[in-house]
Amino acid sequence: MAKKDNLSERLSKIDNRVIFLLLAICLGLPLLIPIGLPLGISTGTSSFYKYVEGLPSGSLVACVYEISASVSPEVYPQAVAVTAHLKSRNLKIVALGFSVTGPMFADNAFRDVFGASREHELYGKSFVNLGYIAGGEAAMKVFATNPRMVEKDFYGRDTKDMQILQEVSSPKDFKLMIVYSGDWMEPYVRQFGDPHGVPIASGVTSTIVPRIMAFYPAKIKGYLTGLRGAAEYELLVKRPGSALGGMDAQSAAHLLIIGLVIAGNAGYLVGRFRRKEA
Amino acid sequence: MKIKLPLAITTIILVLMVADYFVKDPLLNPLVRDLTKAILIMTACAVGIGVIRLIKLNVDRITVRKTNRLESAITLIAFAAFVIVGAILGSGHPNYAYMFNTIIVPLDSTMFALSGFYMASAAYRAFRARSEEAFVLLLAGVVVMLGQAPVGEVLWSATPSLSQWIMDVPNTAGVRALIMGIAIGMLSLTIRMITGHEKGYLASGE
Amino acid sequence: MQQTPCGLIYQLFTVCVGDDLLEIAKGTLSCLVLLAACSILMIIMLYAARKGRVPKIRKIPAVDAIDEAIGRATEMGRPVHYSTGTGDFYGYDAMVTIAGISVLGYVAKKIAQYNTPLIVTFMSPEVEPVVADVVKQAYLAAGRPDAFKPDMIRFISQRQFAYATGVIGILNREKVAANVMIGHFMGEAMIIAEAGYMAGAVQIGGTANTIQLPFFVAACDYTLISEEVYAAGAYLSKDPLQLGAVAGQDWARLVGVVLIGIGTILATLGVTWVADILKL
Amino acid sequence: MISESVSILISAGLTLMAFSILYRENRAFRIAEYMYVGAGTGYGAVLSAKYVYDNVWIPVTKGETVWLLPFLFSLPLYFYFSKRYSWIYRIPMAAIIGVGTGVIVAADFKSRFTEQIRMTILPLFTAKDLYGSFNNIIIVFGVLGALMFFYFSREPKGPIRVLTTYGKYILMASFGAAFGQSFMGRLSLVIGRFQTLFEWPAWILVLTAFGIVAISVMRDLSSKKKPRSSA
Repeated sequence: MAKKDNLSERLSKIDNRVIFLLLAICLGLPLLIPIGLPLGISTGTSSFYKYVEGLPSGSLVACVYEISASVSPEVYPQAVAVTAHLKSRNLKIVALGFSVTGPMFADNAFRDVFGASREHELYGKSFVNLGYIAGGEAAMKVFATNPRMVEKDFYGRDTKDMQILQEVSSPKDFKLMIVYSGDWMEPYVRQFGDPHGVPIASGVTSTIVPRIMAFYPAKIKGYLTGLRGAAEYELLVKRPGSALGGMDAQSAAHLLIIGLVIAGNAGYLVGRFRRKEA
Repeated sequence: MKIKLPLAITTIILVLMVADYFVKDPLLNPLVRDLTKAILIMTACAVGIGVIRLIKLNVDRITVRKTNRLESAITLIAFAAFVIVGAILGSGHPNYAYMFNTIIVPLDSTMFALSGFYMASAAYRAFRARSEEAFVLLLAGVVVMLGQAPVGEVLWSATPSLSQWIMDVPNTAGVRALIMGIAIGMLSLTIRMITGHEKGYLASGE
Repeated sequence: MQQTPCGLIYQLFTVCVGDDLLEIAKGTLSCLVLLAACSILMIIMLYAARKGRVPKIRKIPAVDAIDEAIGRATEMGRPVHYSTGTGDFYGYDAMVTIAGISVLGYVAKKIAQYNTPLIVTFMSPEVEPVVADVVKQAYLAAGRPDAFKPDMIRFISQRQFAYATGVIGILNREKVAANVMIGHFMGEAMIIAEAGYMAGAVQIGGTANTIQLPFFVAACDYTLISEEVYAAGAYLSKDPLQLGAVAGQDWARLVGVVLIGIGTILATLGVTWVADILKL
Repeated sequence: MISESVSILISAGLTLMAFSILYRENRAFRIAEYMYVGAGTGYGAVLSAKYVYDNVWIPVTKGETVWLLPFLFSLPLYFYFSKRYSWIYRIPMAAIIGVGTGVIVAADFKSRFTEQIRMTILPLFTAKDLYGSFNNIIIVFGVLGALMFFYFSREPKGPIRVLTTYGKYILMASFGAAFGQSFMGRLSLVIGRFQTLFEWPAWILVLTAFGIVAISVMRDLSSKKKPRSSA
């Protein structure tokens, strides 16, 4: 009897430092060893994945990188997972950006997935980084009429002789356009989706998603929501990475908190019940 | 004189500023715009007060009171390093950015990250069904917490939509009432300041 | 716009005041009218109090707890820490900071009587002269000007989290018995409050930042919720005129309640005038 | 490359020193704290000086000498350090407070009062949208109840009391919800810190720190020192 009382007392008075230690373990371990805790796949992610799966091998895909440092923690892991999927499906990737910092992240993503970017033997054949195209939406419009407008790629090489660009003559040659962004999607729908019928898929921060819903699924074929979308995509392409580790850590930490709250309440209620009885 | 003059200055400026918001006037609007900029310059100049106090406190600790001398020396060295390098190189120089990114940024984000740990322990204590109100707090807190996390949907598929409902409906109502209360409270404080009855911010004694 | 009731009201207004006399900025008319109405109500209550009609104000438990906390610190012979937060005198945080300083005046006076150690911290350097002055005057008013020490007032750093780090250090090293935080708080609210709990202090928190308020509710023993922060200074001063202005707050509140009530009833019947007028 | 490793090591060290407060106040945390305070204040001072340089000195060299005035007018603030004339600081301070509060009073009243009233005026019943009507009822009475909950000059009675009790629950629900909503974001910050700690040279420090913490925990337990955290 006395021992049980002791337990309820203990449950309702766990020392803060024990909580901190447990939380540190819950957050730290999954980062080192991703365990793959269950994760529901949301509709936006699964339709994105299915659309890419449905593309014939060897199709051209345009990847627009509008990533800046502030949105990169959420969006960059998406880009890595998607690029890995495109690579495994043997699709050809044309990366470009209408914002200054974007193409740098494209370069990073190529290094993460292919192991190298411009040094790679397939550079210019299976994938290319066209770099930054200045001019905002006006530039998009020009690019949409003439996708071969870019003469030098991100590394300053001539694009004329590149095999991959020989296959592009109009925006219709892109079987899919993927936009990674922390900003709105309307310009891409206006310049590529509506006039040329280019299917668009997007990877965005979680705050942008409500605005995308207006275009889904008619004009935007699929969307990834923040770090969570990245984790779901990593799960689908079976390539556990930083996002999945982060999600595992989040799940573990939340389960811990729920457990602690339940323990605290149980201890408290049992203690109160006993005190009333006595 | 010592109290009335500052009070009068505050009152006159306050009334001018409020009038500026409502009235389009070719004389008043630019005046208030310049005044606002001038005040920002003045507050930037006030940083010297903090600097003088910081140096005095730490020099005192080293020379007079002889407590925590090592720590105070560290403060002074770090302060001097940032001021001197900043003054010589300018605040935009890459080496200055390197110092900033190596010392200040990790501490900024670590201290902010501490709140993750502290939230866990605070939630453990606060989310306890001591009373009916506390139970409502617990319920809303746990549901929204789970609605955000990936594991919530796995435990119960309705969690995200329920959590969204709590955010959109009861939370909206609560926050809106709080915000309106703040507006009323601020107005009351302003009225007290304009009529000169709230002197707390100008030394309540006297 | 011309044919709606709002348009007519706006036209009427410009006719009365005259186009060339005053040009009211677009979209601020309804705000001006409400602001004027609420201000007049508050001023009436304020001067009614001067004529002897002192309103009764209900108890605010969190504010009453301040005395209790000071008492505890005195018994234990350990210091009271008072923070006016990370606000400065510009913009949204200015009013809350002033409200916090107003409460500080009372706390300092009380502490001066008991001879309990006091530590005051704040983030922005320009707040320092005001805070120091208020505390000094409080000690003077309590008849113990010699007990005021300049190092009670501690500037730590104007960088947000450096300030929070310094406060955590003070709470732990100086064995603070009571931690009162009234003012503008941002991301550091949770850190300071929980560190104060771990250091074993009784805590009273108050802020008007609705995002940070839940953290104070969770970690502090008592919390001043938004509006109570602004009323706290007047409540503690027991100055009838200030209490009158607080009672005036209730009239402004009723203006809001009545507008929402009437507007909602009309909107349910399909009439949206009230909302339209508020758009002016 | 060397500078990068040094940077990673220093920032990881500072991160660990700051995290050590979670166990208890100690010398490592104190060193990080004092360094942070000095560095943060120094950096802030440089930024303020730059602001003054950009907004006073540069316009003055271009002939707009009027911007010298705010600089001169801010000097009386420093009378605060004088014993005899310290009240002079109140004059520029009164101007600062007047502008600083005046700049928001009216705009704030519009966005926080007028606009909130307008947004709360919702139809309580629409036949087409019963779910929406239900939500509207909760919102409208929630706002009214929570507003009346703060009523200062009278204790609530009768039907008003029912309304304020409902308002109190709404407030509690909104506190709980806001708390729960920010939890995941704050955890992401911790994850971000952990990820930098697991980078190459940094994890050596992590292992060292583990050792130190383990030793001090064992020492604390063996000496049966009562944990300071128990309030």
